[in-house]
Amino acid sequence: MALPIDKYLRVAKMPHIWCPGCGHGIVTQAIVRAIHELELDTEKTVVVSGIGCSARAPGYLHFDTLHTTHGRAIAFATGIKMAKPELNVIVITGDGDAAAIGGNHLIHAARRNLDLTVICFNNNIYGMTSGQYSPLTPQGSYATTSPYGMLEKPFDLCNLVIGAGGTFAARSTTYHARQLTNLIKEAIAYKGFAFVDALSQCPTYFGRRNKLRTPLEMMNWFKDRSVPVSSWEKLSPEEREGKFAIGVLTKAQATELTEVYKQLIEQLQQRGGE
Amino acid sequence: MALPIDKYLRVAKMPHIWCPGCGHGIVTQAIVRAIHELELDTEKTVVVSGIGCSARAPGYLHFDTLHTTHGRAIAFATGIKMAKPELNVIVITGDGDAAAIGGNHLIHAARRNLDLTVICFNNNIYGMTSGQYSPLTPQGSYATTSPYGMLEKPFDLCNLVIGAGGTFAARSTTYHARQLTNLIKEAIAYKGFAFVDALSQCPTYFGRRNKLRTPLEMMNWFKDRSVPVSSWEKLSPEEREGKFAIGVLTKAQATELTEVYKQLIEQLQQRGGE
Amino acid sequence: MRMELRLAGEGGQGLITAGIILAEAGAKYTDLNVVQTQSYGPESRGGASRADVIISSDEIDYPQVKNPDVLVVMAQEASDKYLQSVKNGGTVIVDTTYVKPVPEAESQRLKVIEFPISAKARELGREIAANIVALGLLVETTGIVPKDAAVAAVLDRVPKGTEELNKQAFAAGVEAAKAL
Amino acid sequence: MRMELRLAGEGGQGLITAGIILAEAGAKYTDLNVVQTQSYGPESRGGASRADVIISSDEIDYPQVKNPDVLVVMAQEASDKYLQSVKNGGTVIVDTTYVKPVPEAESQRLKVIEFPISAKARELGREIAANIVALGLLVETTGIVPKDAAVAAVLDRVPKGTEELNKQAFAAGVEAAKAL
Amino acid sequence: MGKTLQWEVSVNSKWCKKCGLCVEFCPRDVLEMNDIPTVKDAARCIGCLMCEMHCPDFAITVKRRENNG
Amino acid sequence: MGKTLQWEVSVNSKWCKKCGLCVEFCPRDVLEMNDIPTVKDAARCIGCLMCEMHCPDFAITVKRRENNG
Amino acid sequence: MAKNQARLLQGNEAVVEGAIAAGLRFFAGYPITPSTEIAEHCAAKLPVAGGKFIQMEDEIASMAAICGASLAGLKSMTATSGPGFSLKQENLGFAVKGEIPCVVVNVQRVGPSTGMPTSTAQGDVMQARWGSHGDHEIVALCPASVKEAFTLTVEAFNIAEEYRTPVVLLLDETIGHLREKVILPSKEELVVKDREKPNVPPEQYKPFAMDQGRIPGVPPLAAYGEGFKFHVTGLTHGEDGFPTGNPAIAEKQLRRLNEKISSNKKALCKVEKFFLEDAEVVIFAYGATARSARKAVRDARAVGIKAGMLRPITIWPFVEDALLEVKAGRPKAVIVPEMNLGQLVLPVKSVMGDSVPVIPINKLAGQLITPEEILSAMKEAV
Amino acid sequence: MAKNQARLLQGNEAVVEGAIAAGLRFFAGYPITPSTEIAEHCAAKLPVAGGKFIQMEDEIASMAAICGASLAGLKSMTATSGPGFSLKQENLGFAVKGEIPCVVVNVQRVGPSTGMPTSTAQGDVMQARWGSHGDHEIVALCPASVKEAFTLTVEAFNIAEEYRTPVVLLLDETIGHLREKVILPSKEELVVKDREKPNVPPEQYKPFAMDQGRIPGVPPLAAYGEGFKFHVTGLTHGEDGFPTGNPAIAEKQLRRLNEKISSNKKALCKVEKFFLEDAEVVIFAYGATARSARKAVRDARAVGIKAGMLRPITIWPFVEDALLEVKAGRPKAVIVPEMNLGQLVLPVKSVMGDSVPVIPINKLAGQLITPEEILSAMKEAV
Ligand SMILES: Cc1ncc(C[n+]2csc(CCOP(=O)(O)OP(=O)(O)O)c2C)c(N)n1
Ligand SMILES: Cc1ncc(C[n+]2csc(CCOP(=O)(O)OP(=O)(O)O)c2C)c(N)n1
Ligand code: SF4
Ligand code: SF4
Ligand code: SF4
Ligand code: SF4
Ligand code: SF4
Ligand code: SF4
Ligand SMILES: [Mg+2]
Ligand SMILES: [Mg+2]
Repeated sequence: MALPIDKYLRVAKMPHIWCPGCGHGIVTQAIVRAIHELELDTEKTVVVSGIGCSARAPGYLHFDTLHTTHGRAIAFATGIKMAKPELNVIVITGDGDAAAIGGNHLIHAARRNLDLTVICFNNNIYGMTSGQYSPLTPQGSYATTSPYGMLEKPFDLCNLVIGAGGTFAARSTTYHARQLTNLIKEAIAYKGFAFVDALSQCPTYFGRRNKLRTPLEMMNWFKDRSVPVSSWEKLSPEEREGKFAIGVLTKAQATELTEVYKQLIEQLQQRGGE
Repeated sequence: MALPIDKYLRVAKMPHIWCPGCGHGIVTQAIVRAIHELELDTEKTVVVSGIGCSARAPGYLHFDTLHTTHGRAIAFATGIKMAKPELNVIVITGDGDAAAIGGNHLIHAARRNLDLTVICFNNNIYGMTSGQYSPLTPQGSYATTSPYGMLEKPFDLCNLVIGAGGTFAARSTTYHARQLTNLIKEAIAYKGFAFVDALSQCPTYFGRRNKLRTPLEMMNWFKDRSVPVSSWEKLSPEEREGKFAIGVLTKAQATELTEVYKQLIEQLQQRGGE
Repeated sequence: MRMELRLAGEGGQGLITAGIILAEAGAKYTDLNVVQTQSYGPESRGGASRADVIISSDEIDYPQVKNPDVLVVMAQEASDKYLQSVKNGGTVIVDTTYVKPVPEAESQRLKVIEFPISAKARELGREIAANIVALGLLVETTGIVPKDAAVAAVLDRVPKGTEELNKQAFAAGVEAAKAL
Repeated sequence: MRMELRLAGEGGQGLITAGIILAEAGAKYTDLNVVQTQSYGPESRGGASRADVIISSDEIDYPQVKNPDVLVVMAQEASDKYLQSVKNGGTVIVDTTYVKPVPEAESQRLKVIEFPISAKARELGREIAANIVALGLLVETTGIVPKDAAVAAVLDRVPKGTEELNKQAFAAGVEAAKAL
Repeated sequence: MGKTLQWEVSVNSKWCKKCGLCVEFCPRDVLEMNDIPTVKDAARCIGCLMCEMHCPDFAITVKRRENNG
Repeated sequence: MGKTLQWEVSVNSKWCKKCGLCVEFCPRDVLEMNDIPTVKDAARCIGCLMCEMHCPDFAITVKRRENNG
Repeated sequence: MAKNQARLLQGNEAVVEGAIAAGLRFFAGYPITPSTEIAEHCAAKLPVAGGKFIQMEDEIASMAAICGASLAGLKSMTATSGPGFSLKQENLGFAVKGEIPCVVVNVQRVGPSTGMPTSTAQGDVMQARWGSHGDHEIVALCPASVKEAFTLTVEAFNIAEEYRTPVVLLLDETIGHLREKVILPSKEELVVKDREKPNVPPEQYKPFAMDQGRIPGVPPLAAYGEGFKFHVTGLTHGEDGFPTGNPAIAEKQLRRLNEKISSNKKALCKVEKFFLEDAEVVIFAYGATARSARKAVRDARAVGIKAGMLRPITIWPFVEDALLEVKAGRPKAVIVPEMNLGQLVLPVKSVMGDSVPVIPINKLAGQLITPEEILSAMKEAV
Repeated sequence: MAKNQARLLQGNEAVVEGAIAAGLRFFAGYPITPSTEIAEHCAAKLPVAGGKFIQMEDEIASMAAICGASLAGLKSMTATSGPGFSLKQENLGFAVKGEIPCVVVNVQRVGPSTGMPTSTAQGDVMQARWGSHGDHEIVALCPASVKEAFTLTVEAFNIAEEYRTPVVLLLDETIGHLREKVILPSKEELVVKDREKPNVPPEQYKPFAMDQGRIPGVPPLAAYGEGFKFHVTGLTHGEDGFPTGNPAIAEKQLRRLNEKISSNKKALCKVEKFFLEDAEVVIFAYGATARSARKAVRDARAVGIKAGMLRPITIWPFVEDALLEVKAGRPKAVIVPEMNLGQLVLPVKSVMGDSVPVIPINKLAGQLITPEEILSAMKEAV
């Protein structure tokens, strides 16, 4: 199904600012395609982001859009969703935005089970500020602030969300654009907090420093290391080394916060009415 | 073994400000006893806290002590430990301090595997500010800001730490004072980031509002709901409902950050020396 | 007319509530102006407890009590701390259940009313009502608000199911004052 | 003496590096004062790229270039944007690999040097050395720093293993300038 | 006129950043990279959208041709 | 003098906040709550430290008696 | 017994009553002494009014959430004290930049840092003005009574909505915790203002237009979900809301952002004048300190000193014009009692110039300045 | 070819070189344009010098970590820009209150909010002074060249250590990103100061003594792990460092905290005087703007205008005395060019009073004010 680009993009703002071969465009397209295939009402859909290369996506998307402060997109989105639960609220964030400065908002939104869809454009690096390490930079990798190789361990973002109590977490990559689109669809359709870890390549700052010379090489790196969830579960810890699972990592039923709140208000107003 | 109180407490500052029957004193004693039994050098041990009733503990402890800003104890402690890796750095925090405002520092310290021992005085409530709900307040419980019952889901703090990549997490309660002491010993001795979720009663604000009328009732509530890890693993999800595991929930080997850093410096200085 | 009152004791004795009830009685049932303030612990919880009330026919600019006309003390520490602050000729109401008799020097310059307030409340069923006994004493002694205003204010505030107890407690305080 | 130079093109062409090398040649190997500035994208990454250098025998107070004496352009957009800013009588060095010939009007008031800089670098082995070809052209044309200073500065900066390539690139630029 | 073409692949040259990913991801070798990607063998196209979905710049689109037969 | 007492339990009345937890946690019913907890039957004490470890106020201590026999 | 119309209300509670009366429907906060009662009352009352309360994970998130809710169309508020106010500064700046109506309450306690959480202070007055990075104007109001805590909260919402700006309500602990007899204005007496909505079709809507709106420089604001599909960013942007690197456009927008406040000082700057007409010594006081000052003025008049008080109700923008009037009266001195180290002395001095001496009275440690202290300063000054 | 002693150094790089020369051994930061190069250079160079670099999860944590490291005895620094500087305010206040020596660099970009990240500004000058809640003094220095970025960083560490206080180094993007030829002072030429250590046994050590230390009001500071077992808190505390609710003690401590800076203005306030002696029109300019001003002064002199410049090198505490000297010279005007809306105009005006006109030149949108603009203002003024 070809995408009716004019319907979803602010074409006057295109071409976008991303570098040639940057994965962020692929993830953005996956989101747009997911919205299209789900036939969401474009007037009832809000896209919120923080700061970063990733966070520039909403500027090109023809919805109500909000480009907030670094790390805080989920907190702004919380206000929007609480205020108008009928809106579809999609958060676009980066690995630095979501997991470094914004980590606390991420885990709290997961805990609260507020009906937000959070898509992390995870390129393992701070792209916008030219290539410092992020909490997703693999140990040993080079970045401008890890000139001797990254010393710290990275997060597994889906594990983090699940550890926080999140009930929907999924992962895919720009290599798996179709799967990624499907996961984003599933995440948006999910009633509750839904997190998608979308691995994306930053050829300019991650690739160049880490001997992944082209966008394609980086995407092949994703392909080589990804394992479908079904197979993942059968792997031993040693076999998992250097690999990651893609697909839906967790999905469960849970009461959603705006629903609970709605019930409370109804109860109180009935009580008041008596 | 009776505790040489004068050695570890700033007796001139006693009695402490905590309410009668407050669990924080029991956890504090467990820490002191653990330090005593481990024979830590009191001149090489630093205790750091944020803000809260819990955070007042360091003021009574005769070590180098630092009472920081709300939620930030772990970040201050990170600076201390990085600067002087030879110090034992113990962080005392509350459920609000560690998991509400301070959640991000908690998960990042766990991820980095910096050799800190973090003990959360978890009373499911904001004690110091008189009883607002915290991210650990059980769903349905009453607090001054949940007058109709807590609507949100709480964290499981050990799961959160594990989800963030933490390699040592343990839980006990004031009811299980001896076990708690042992777990704290194990946590301090662990080389790496170690987290202890210490359930503590706040009779004044949590108990009173939630029909747990005495400290003892609250401690019995802990007893009734706690399940040793070994048994926990055999329980079905339904059986786990309303219960929690106590004991060491995870313990693994992992490289510690100050160690890695030390090696880097040595390498670089050798290189420089060539 | 401007009267400054202070109720002091320990956290849990309900003196803040008593102060608020007194202030509400003044606010809702009289034409007088009223302000009420209180002391707080280190962040906000626990420890010593103090409620101040000013009731005045004029506008109340400066809202704090420095030298009360009337002091109620229900704990020794509170007595030690605040007795001196009472105006010459002022009144002090002492809960002898917890507070030692007022020192000679002070009792000469003050009107001292001593009564086992907490013990009385215990006798009535629950010590928690001691604050209302104290209120009865205070209202009867000072006449600062009409008694029925005070009772109405008590009933506005106290938890459902405790109305009777509190009425009795108030009455006991009034009785005690009359008996002195 | 004060000379203002601007090198402009696209991110990835190495013009910032060329600017820095030129500035370093001036700083480390002459007695002149030097400042170097550059333009940045929206936060700091990507897009158009521009490096400015001022080399002067006097103190350099105001550090920005408004009307350069010399402009090197290696992308059409850069040419469109900056040509007008060059001082009357100034020099413009154009990489004809990517930039259209200078419009008639401008070429009358300026000294125009046109050369397929990037193509030349490609010929030498790697287009990435185009910035150094440009530098050779610039240094030979302007004489702003001694050639051996420039070469030394190039060797200080470029990655190990690329020294030969870069020397050749510089020489090619110098040749090209001489040939004009 | 021989075989009817099913799919129309078009590249928006204003948006294309010439990364070449579309060419790489095409399983049928339909595209080739010139200054921008161009269709070298339209007939082989199976409309799989691999090119479109991997384009970071919304610059390549694959549409089913109107049947003008 | 009959049985030698093994354990000495003492309460610091300046620190004790009278919560009663020591009394509740003693498995041997050694203590009783008066104004502050007091030892009612020292002989039963087994030095298990349950009282001490559950005291929130560092107010009760259990020490092994010096053997003065 | 027959009740009158009056209630005994705490300052913090009055803020909540005022807010709900003004239309508050979303509150996000994080507890902190001495502001916590505001959150607590909102938690109890907002859902009853059909509104929402949420306790966020910290103050940063609270500030963010109210911005989000406001853009979705609800009147929104948060409340905090010094440490939390410091944390909110980045997102407060976002609200300024995004021109997002909202109210931020700061109940001041002794600082710096954790300070004395339950003790009164006025130490965040300059922070309210300058706490966030970059040039921005702020509106800040300061009540001196419980009744005013109510009315100024309503006013704060009105200004926020009319000027598309965050408004800071600066209480001190004394006023926040004070319980006072008040008769609240009835619904009919209240003026409640709502933000101006665009009256153009979405394609024509410019959320940051230079020249549209009832008040010059204040463009109408659509809400998310109404079909306008507009963009809001903290980056410097043009009229359409999209980032611009064009210095001329940027300069214009940044100036509009500041001037929509600074050029409306007449409407925004409210003061109380108390015995000012013939005053030879003028006290410039605000918040709880003004209550001591009022008493001191009465006492001074009683002993024959021609005292008066100028009370800024609006703290920012600064009440320069009213002070110029005072200056014109050539008083012997202006006394500025503050529970800080003299934060408003600087702007007062810069108005008074060389001609009128400005005398500060300062206390830092949580004690209300007394009428006696002010009176004795007056006696010295005349 | 023979090299001379000079280097081409970027402003941000010079800060790192200066810091390491001054003894920096711990840096915690979070990347933000236009300060990021400071973190990057620290990451590369600190471990080589045996020091530590850590990139924290945010700016709040960075500020916290440097406080911790400083208490453990290492000279510590962080660097950021506007949004991050806003986030640091709470913990910056903690550093003030805990009297923890450290250096905080803010490389200013256009605000408010995200603003224009790569464009130059001087919009955080007042925030540096007033950004944290509660009364506190701050020392802030502002370099106008790459060389000064080096020397003032050394100076910042020296002041931090001597006065037990955080010091803010305020660069603008222009200076931060400028590469300039510099000859750095040799190790021998540098004066490096270390904090005073207690010379009493631990039992007698009072970490917040009223009356101890080489500089009155600045108590010596032990380090964690040295056996002093001392307590540091953000609560208002007594000499022993433990919280106090006693207003008299609190008042004394809070005053000491402020006065240790405000009463040492003579030592702290540095200025550059440029052609001031006979100046009829004086420019008051700092940072990159001062470079345009210097050019403007030269150009003005060339056309016969008696121009001069007073450049505050120390921004806070404010250089009142130097301005009073200027005032005494009765210039026709003081011109204050700033890349903000006129933030230092207020304090300049309050010194100049009614007698000397103060003329601001302001730009908000990231363009350096040009010498021509200043020159034409001078021409108008004389
Ligand atoms: C408070 C604050 N701190 C720091 C920054 C600077 N900053 C902008 S984007 C960014 C990192 C972006 O990384 P990521 O979220 O991974 O997005 P990417 O650019 O890689 O898509 C940083 C640190 C900022 N704008 N605000
Ligand atoms: C930045 C900031 N926000 C809020 C507060 C107010 N505050 C002090 S303690 C506290 C909560 C303490 O709860 P917890 O950490 O669970 O400790 P407890 O008192 O229950 O032991 C809060 C919200 C503060 N001091 N600083
Ligand atoms: S810097 Fe990296 S993340 Fe940013 S646009 Fe370029 S490739 Fe993408
Ligand atoms: S309020 Fe609760 S947590 Fe705080 S001291 Fe009292 S019982 Fe303990
Ligand atoms: S649709 Fe498929 S087959 Fe056709 S060009 Fe694209 S990738 Fe190739
Ligand atoms: S993938 Fe897109 S941007 Fe890349 S070459 Fe193909 S059409 Fe152009
Ligand atoms: S030590 Fe054990 S047996 Fe002895 S009194 Fe304490 S709890 Fe009882
Ligand atoms: S447990 Fe401690 S505080 Fe409680 S009664 Fe026993 S001795 Fe006293
Ligand atoms: Mg990233
Ligand atoms: Mg708690």
